[in-house]
Amino acid sequence: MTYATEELLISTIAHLLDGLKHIAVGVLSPIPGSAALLAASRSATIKKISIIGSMKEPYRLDGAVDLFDCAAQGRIDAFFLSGGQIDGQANVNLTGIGQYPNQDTRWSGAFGSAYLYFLVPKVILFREEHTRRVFVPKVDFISAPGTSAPNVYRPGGPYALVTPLCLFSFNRTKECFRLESIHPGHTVEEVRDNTGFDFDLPASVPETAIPDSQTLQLIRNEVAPIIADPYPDFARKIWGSN
Amino acid sequence: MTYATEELLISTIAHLLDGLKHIAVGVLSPIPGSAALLAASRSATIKKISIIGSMKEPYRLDGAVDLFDCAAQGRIDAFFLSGGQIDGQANVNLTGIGQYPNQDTRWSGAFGSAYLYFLVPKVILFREEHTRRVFVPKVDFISAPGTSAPNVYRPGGPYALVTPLCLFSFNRTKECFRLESIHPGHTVEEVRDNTGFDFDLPASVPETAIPDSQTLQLIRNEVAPIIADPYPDFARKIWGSN
Amino acid sequence: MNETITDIISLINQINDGSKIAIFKDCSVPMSLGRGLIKRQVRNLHLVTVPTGSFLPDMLIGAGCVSTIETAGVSLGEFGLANRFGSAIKEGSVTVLDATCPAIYAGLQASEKGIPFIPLRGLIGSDVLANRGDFQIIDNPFERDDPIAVLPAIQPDFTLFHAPMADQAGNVYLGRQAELKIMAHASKKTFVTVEKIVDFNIMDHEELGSASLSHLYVDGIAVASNGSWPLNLPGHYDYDRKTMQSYAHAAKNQETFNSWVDIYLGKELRETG
Amino acid sequence: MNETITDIISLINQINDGSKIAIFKDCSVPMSLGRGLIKRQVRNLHLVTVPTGSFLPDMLIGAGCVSTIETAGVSLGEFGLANRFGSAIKEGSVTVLDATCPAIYAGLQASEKGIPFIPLRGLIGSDVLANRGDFQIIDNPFERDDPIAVLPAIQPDFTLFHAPMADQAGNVYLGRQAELKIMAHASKKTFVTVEKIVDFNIMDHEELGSASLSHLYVDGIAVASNGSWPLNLPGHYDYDRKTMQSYAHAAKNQETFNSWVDIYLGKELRETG
Repeated sequence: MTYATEELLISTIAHLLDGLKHIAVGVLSPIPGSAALLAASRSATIKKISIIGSMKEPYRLDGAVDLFDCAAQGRIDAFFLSGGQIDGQANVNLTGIGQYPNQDTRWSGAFGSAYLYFLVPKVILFREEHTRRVFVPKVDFISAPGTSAPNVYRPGGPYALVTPLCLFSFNRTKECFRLESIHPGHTVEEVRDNTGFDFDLPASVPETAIPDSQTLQLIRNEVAPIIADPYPDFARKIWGSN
Repeated sequence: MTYATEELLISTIAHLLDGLKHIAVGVLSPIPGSAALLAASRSATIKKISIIGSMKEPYRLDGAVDLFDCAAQGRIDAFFLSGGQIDGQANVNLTGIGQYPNQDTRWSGAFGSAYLYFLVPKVILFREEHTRRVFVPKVDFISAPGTSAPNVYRPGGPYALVTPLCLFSFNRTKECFRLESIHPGHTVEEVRDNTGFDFDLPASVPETAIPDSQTLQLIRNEVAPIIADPYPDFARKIWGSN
Repeated sequence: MNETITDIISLINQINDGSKIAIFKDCSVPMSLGRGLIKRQVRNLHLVTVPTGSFLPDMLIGAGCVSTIETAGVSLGEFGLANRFGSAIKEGSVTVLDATCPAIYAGLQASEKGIPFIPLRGLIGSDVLANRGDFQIIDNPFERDDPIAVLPAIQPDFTLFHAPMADQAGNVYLGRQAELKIMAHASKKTFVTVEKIVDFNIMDHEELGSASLSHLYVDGIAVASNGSWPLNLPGHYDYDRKTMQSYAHAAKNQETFNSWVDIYLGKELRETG
Repeated sequence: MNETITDIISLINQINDGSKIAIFKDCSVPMSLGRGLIKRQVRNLHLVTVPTGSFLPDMLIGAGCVSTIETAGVSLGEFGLANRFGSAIKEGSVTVLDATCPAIYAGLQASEKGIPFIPLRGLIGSDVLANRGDFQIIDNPFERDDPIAVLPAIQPDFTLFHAPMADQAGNVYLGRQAELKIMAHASKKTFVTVEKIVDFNIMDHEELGSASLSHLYVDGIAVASNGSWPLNLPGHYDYDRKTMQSYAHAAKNQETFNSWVDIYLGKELRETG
């Protein structure tokens, strides 16, 4: 079966969520949201998917304060972060480019990152653009640090980085990314050329598993109709009319 | 018009509440509750009477946490406290008699006193028993202190003490009570004989004003039907069937 | 069927000796669960009354289930002193951690927020603070010469309460008792008894939803009809004053308390067993 | 008639230059009040977005009403960057106090509880913390070698929001937006616009009551039909995406922003008189 790139990304992220209980998804995150729904559709362990901004049960949160408290209570197992810049120590910049505070380009701001990145055990970094503009040697502004000193309370942190080219894991002890798999049609050289930081490169890098037909069925039949509620444009683009 | 002792106490306390905005009344407090309602029935400034435990609007609180937060926000102007023991520095003991913790007589505990006594500007002490057993030289246990060191944040504190014999005010600077008026039929000697602590005694002590007929009308027609909801037994005892 | 929905016996069997248990003050009180703990002769409970307690703490203490009680006060209200509580304190058979109401709430709110401590005004100069080795006074880091009390977070092992209804997903309608949310959020586990289980999703209901606890915080639900008896459930049933009065009278000493509880549990056994 | 119930002009006239104003993120946004502030040319507002902001903060900044913004982020969401915000920061015409979402909530909750500060996990090592002179790191007094951030309470002068309804007593039904309670409790004053004023007491209604704000915290109420337009009011009306899109496009530079606002306010003037 043929699949869209988005479906590969959904499938790749979903594998990272197996065996968890509660996955929370931020705003403007159709692919992570779809991945969480896919994981839930085939995993008995997943008790709740919280989609921030969704007004529909069972994806709604009790309130915004609740999400953050819930994370601090240890009740959120995975969350997604993106970044205008991400560096090799998994530092994330959501704030802007240039000298703070009067930055040349100001993005939104840290949102919940400076908190959730510390508290959610598996934070999955996801970015749909894989370029040296995004993956920089050192971020201009650390909205949320990838690693912390040993005495800093930090049950959570970066777990993986998913891009349209590949999947990285993050080694918290070594404080660096490791290339885990390359998506079909892409190469190590392409990843290296488009990544501004060094990463661990195993002798042989496997190809990312493509979604099998059962997975694609689940995505198209189970996930698509649900994700179309918060993300109608996304669903229309990938799966046509729903 | 003849009046019950309780009506005199209600009227006396109500005078202390004139000009306030928000008065909160604790559990098991029919006389303070009636006084607050009487004050509200004739004062334009009173915006809210909160009767803890009342499930009826407009006397209900949003929740128990709300009461304490509200006090800390400076939004409660007056509250009532009682005490198994009260001493001359206005220290209140709601916890028990004897050596703590294995006291000979254990009462309930401090409830909100160790907090509200600090934060509510006018705390009115009220006790229906005026004896040396209650009004002691020094309380066995300070559930809530009457006064604090100057560097302790304390916008609130004791304002008056009302008993079946008399009305005291409290001078926070001198840290002592002052006899303000004696209820009809009682004497300075009686107050002194039944009070275990020293207090300021003016050369001449006025008699407490008795409730006039308009006040009694208000108490019986406006206050009694409302207070009968949380306190049916009290209302029946004072005003008969309602 | 959601696996959190079970029966009352299996909830009680999960509550081990030594557990730290939070119960709400004077409504939503899980009397059925309490009777179950007494029957099972659970021991060494650390009871946290939120923030005060009445019949249930007194009863659990009288039945020998409690070794520590953290409370802003225990009283039978208009029915008088909590005599089993008072007697246990006098004898030293129960350790009391005296608090003040907002300190209990603040400790739970700290646990809810996942912060290790929280500051609170008041308290300084009281014997309540003086006797709490686990409370401290620090300098407000934002203001000179401003001492302030700081309290450690309170994280119960279990919050237990009774509520009007739950749904099949495990969401629980609380009504006005918003404090129950704080308790559940602050606790490792929450067990709830309910009058009934409804067929619709409570969270989907615009008006009920905002007064409900998400299934995310609910670890066990059992139906217990009249589960707050002889206390009340607001909007559902009133206090059974006659039974409360009879308890208050019996609890004045240990022997009459024992007989009363025997009858009370016997009645229960006949009715539910 | 309760004196807190008034008209929108009199609310706006009470909000002076330099006020610290809290507004909620992306629903219940008081767009009518915001337009009023722009029309009155209020200046030097210290805006607190709770915890983030979208159209209204961008619009107020573009109109020159704001000197400081305390925020976890400003964005037009699917409509892109908040360009008036970004441009003001680049020019230095607005001071930004960058925060993270739970830090804004925690600061407001500290004010709600009347405590001068509150600890919060996370933050340490971020440039967010490094650039906030008013945040500190202290040692957790209950644990060795456990640094933790402490944040000062946030007390706005005004909380402004739009809600579905109020009653004659001044109680306001909020629906799901429980955070609005925290904001009102934390603020010196709260002004609310509503779609309608109802004849019954909202607090007396079992199900509405628990999702409502007591009149005790409400200092002014005015009816503003479609008061969140072009944003949404959940359960009442949806976003006006066309208008939002047109704003996002116009706000890319100051000149087109100015024209857009002129038309927008002009339309408003014609419609509301």
